[in-house]
Amino acid sequence: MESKDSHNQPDGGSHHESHGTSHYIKIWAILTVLLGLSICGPMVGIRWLTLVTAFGIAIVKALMVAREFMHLKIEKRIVSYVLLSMLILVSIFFFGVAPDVMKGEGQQWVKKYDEAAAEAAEEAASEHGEGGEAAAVATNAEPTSDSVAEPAPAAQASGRSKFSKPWVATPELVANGKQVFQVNCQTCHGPEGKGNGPASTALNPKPRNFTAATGWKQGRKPSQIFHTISTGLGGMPSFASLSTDDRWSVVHYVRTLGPHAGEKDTVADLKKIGIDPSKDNGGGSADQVIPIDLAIDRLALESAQGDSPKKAKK
Amino acid sequence: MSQDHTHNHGDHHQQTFLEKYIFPVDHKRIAAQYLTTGMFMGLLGGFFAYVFRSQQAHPGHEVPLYGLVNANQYNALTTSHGTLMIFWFAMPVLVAAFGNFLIPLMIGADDMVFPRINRLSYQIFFLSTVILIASFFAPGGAFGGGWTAYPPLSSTAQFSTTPWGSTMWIVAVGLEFVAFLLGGINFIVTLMNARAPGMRMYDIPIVLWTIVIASILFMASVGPLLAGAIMLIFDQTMHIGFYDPQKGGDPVLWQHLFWFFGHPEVYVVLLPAMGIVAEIITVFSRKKLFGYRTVLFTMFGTGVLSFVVWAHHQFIAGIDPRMSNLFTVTTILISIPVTEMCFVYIATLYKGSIELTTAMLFALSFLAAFLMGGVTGIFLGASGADTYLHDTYFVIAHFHYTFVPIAILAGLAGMYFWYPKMYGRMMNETLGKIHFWGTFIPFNCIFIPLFYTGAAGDQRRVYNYENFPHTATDLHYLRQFATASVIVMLLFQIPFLYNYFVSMFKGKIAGKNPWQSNTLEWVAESPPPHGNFSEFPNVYRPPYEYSVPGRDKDFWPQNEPT
Amino acid sequence: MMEHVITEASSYAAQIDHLIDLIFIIVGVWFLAAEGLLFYFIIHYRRKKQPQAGYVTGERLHHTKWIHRAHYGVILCDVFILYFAVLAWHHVKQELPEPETTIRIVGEQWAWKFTDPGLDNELDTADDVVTVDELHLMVNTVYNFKLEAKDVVHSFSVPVFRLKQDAIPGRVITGWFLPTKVGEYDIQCTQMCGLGHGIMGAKLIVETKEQHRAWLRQQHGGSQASVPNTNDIQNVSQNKPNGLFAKK
Amino acid sequence: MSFQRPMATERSATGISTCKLGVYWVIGSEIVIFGGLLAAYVMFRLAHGSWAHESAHTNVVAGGTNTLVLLTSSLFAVLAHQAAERKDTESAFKFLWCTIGGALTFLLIKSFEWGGEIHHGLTIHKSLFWAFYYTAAGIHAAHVICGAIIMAIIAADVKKHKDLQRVEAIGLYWHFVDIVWIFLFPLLYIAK
Repeated sequence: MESKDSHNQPDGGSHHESHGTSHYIKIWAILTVLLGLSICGPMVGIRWLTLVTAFGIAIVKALMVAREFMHLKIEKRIVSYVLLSMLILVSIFFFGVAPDVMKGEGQQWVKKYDEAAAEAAEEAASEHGEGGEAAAVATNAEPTSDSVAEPAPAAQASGRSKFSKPWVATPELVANGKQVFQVNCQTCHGPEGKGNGPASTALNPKPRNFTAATGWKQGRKPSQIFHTISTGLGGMPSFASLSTDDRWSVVHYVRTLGPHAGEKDTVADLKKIGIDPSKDNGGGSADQVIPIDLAIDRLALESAQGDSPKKAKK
Repeated sequence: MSQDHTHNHGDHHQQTFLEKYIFPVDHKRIAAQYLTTGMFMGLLGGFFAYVFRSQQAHPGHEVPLYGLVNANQYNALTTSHGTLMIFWFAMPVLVAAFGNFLIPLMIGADDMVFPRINRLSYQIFFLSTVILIASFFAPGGAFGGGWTAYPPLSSTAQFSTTPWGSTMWIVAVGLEFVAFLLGGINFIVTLMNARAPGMRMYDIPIVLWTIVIASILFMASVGPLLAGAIMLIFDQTMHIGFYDPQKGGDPVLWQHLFWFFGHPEVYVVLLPAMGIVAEIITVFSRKKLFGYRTVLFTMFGTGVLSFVVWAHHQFIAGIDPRMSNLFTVTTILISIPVTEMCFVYIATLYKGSIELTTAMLFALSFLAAFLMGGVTGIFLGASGADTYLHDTYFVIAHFHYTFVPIAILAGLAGMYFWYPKMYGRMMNETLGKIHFWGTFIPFNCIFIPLFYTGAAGDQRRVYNYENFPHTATDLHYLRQFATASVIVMLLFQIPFLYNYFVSMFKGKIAGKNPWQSNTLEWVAESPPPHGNFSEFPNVYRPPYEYSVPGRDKDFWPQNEPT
Repeated sequence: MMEHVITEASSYAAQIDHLIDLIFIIVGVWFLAAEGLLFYFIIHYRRKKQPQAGYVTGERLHHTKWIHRAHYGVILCDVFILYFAVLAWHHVKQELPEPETTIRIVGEQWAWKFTDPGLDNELDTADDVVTVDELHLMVNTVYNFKLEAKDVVHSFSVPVFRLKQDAIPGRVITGWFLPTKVGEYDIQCTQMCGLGHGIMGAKLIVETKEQHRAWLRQQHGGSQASVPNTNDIQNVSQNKPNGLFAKK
Repeated sequence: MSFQRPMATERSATGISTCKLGVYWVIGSEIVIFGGLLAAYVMFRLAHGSWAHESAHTNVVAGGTNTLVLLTSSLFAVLAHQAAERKDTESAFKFLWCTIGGALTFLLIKSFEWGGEIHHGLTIHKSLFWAFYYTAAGIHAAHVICGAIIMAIIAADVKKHKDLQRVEAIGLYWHFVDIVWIFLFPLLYIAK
């Protein structure tokens, strides 16, 4: 900050008289030529030359505009210092962050979805027409959980299911359901599904007790439970993020926890949740290989609906 | 940019109520608006603290005045407590309120240079306040992802279960940033350009320096986060995936964007507090500030250093371990300027004649408590120790030992000190002393136990420790003790509020310069009229010329000709 | 001192504790000195005893030299602390010892999933044992862990090990520990991870090699659910809508 | 409500007029905002080789024309400033409107450009490159719009021979917007 104190408003920069209109037009012409160069640069097709013409010229142009048009070259120096220090800060930020964000791996860490992997997946996908299939193949080929970009979910969540009729209980589904339950449900609903999981202490309303036959707000038929899991209910968020199979697995596992065997689905019940039991995969899979955006919108919608009834502070 | 209309300086005194109180351009009114909003939000944040502390002390029990706290609400409350206290309490009170009130008065000007930008800044700030509070009533409840809002939790509704809350939170915070950018530009330009004749660099009171340096720090650090906030909003609303690894984004990017701002932010609030304390201890020990230039340069140094230490918040957050070594060095280095400041302040008391008014008590308690916050910072800045202490209650206690002194102790010190100038009347000293002891003692009772439970393994943001049977279970009585102290501390704010509002009308008339201080704001009437000074003062000397040998009076106002 | 506050159950716990103790002593001394001086001044120079204050600019050397001297002390202590801090950091986070066993730890809302390599001591083979919220370790065995997060950022924290490491979605972070004390401890999640963060704990059971082997066998005898076939691994790894777009 | 400009605004201890100093600080904060965004973009760009193919689909002609348009409008801005210093309000007014014209042309070209790209399915969802492409260019476009509006207001004042010093202020801001685009152009368009 200057310590001199002049109290008359500086007369709008009479020191600019040196520049006539012609001067500015000259600058403008030079800038235009430089622009032309920077556009033609890539046409030569030499990488380093492109970089020079692209960014070298950009810097030159920026400096010219700053010096000649913004008059920084005749402005008080402090202004240039301020703007410069801002630029320095940006570069500090860049070099502080690049080692984590720019690099694909570092000391004792590696990114799972780095460029190479993604391209590999792209290859695989483009070879087999069916994205889902290809992905599944890729994953089976390499079953480690840090495998490439886990394309399998794409297959699953877009309705392409391993099980032909997941809404029909099978031991396999129940076993799978148990594990999914352990991971996603028992923190609230408790290991035996009594609704007494560790989280339940602070939850209000309390989580459902699956061993009881009563109190099922949306019913306890498979389809109804499936609907509850998919859209959420009361304090429970939507679990639409789980694959259809996993959700059905949980349904069947939950039904083994209490006296619910009696409650069976009718065709109508299944139709209500968009499944046509006459077809394999509920007729879903074929038309459910849906465009990305549609799928994501739907998921967003589902989860939003699932959350909406949550109670906030009164 | 803000100016148009006429140039004539007519008298400033025909204003409608609306102009005077609702849409004022007068810097003192805007300061009052910021102060009131800030104090309200502070009390709200204190109430949140009471609620979630109670839930933690007695899990699952009804909390009086609130009711049952479930996990989601607990997260929302802790998150909002952090956000409120830093962005809606500390900054408005320390930077905006004191900045607006003091800068024009202390440099002998009649107002900010851009009064209407100033007004706009408060209006945006108010809007952000409304949005933040509204988010509590939005479907899904308020955002509960921690005040650092790490994605993907904050960027994906289905993970956070607060589709509206998280977006409203980031929008509110973004608007708040914009408000303080506008305010900051105003402060900086005002101090640079509108100084009274004769006021040179080293004649500016420290508190103005600190507020302006803070504004510069804020302006320089918040940019990347603003860009990041836009990206976060896009992630939330359009599922773009800037922070989603599966789409080529990177969650760690946000952590860097946030902390590149977040660490300088600490100094944005620390420096004004330091400045306020400097004013008060010089006045009440009748001493020249020990080494004005030293203080000034250490403050610049702290500001510069604070830009290269941010990743010490991320030592164990998945950044490259090699970077941690770099950042731990810079972090420990920052102890040098900070200790310098503390030493200088203590040295200022040397050979002083100390009068323990309420303001002085708060100012000194700031020093005492902040020392604690400073030294415990060394534990967390040292990467090796941080591997264990990170995200435990030790961290909580540490940064409360910095932020409570900054925002509450120094803030209150400033209010007690400038109250006569703000309202023309004195506050009641007895009530003030009660308030002081009732604030300072419980404050220590809250956080010293938490250092211990933290060291024993308590991690943050857990609403019920019954789920961690092996974690410091035998120390649960300490958690309860801390909670009890919170309640006591909150109760002792009642005498303050009583004192604050009653003294406006009943307090004894202050007169122009009750504390016999040097700086220019005491030249004006109290409270100063619109336009501040009857005739604008000139400055002849530095601000801290107390007890100069060979003078009958022990103070020497800046505007008094030699 | 730290070991009296909380048990040390890993090889490097002691080192970190000593670091913390060291810092505690150093800054403790400084803290007491500063506070002592502050209160001495407040009491000694109060208005009653000292009606007239002195005039000290603090620009002159014979005053500032005291602050300078204090600073040399501070810088010395800083260097001292830094040395040991970086030493501990390097030992805990930077150099990996040769592992006897490698486990996988996956954090997801709101549970920890641990994959023990099983009897053949190799991950991703048929006899891996997957457990949820329960980690069984052999005492005095050098472990490496591959830490992943499925949905949001979690933080794998074992207080008695003095170990804490965030799990970032999209990254595999490798770390190590060497349990030294048999017993049952807490595993915490120390990074805000949503609704269930407060209950995202897990049980850590450090047992002798024999007990561990017995436990593994019993797992194989036991429930089908905990034996993962590759499909199951796929299934539980489908927790994101974004999974849809892995391929584009 | 009536507003008297405070005396403080007239003071100038630094020798830089208050209103210019204000704009310089605004530019300072804008530098960090765009800086943070572009720094993030550059990191991702260097991390993802595939973005080179993506950026091959950008419309260099439109981008180049826009750069020329902005440069020209910058020229008009500085001419307006020069005229304002000569107290020649007529031509200052004229040049200001030429600048606004430049802004409008810029926005027109950009809307056509974006329309075409979105039509070809290159939406913001296509990939992270396009996300950055639309975000960065969008924020810049927002600045262009604000600039144009403010300039229109100032032009009106200039016509009334009022506050001529603000012509220079808005000019400074405009040159900054121009400079930002000078960097966006190679970053988004020509660096293949």
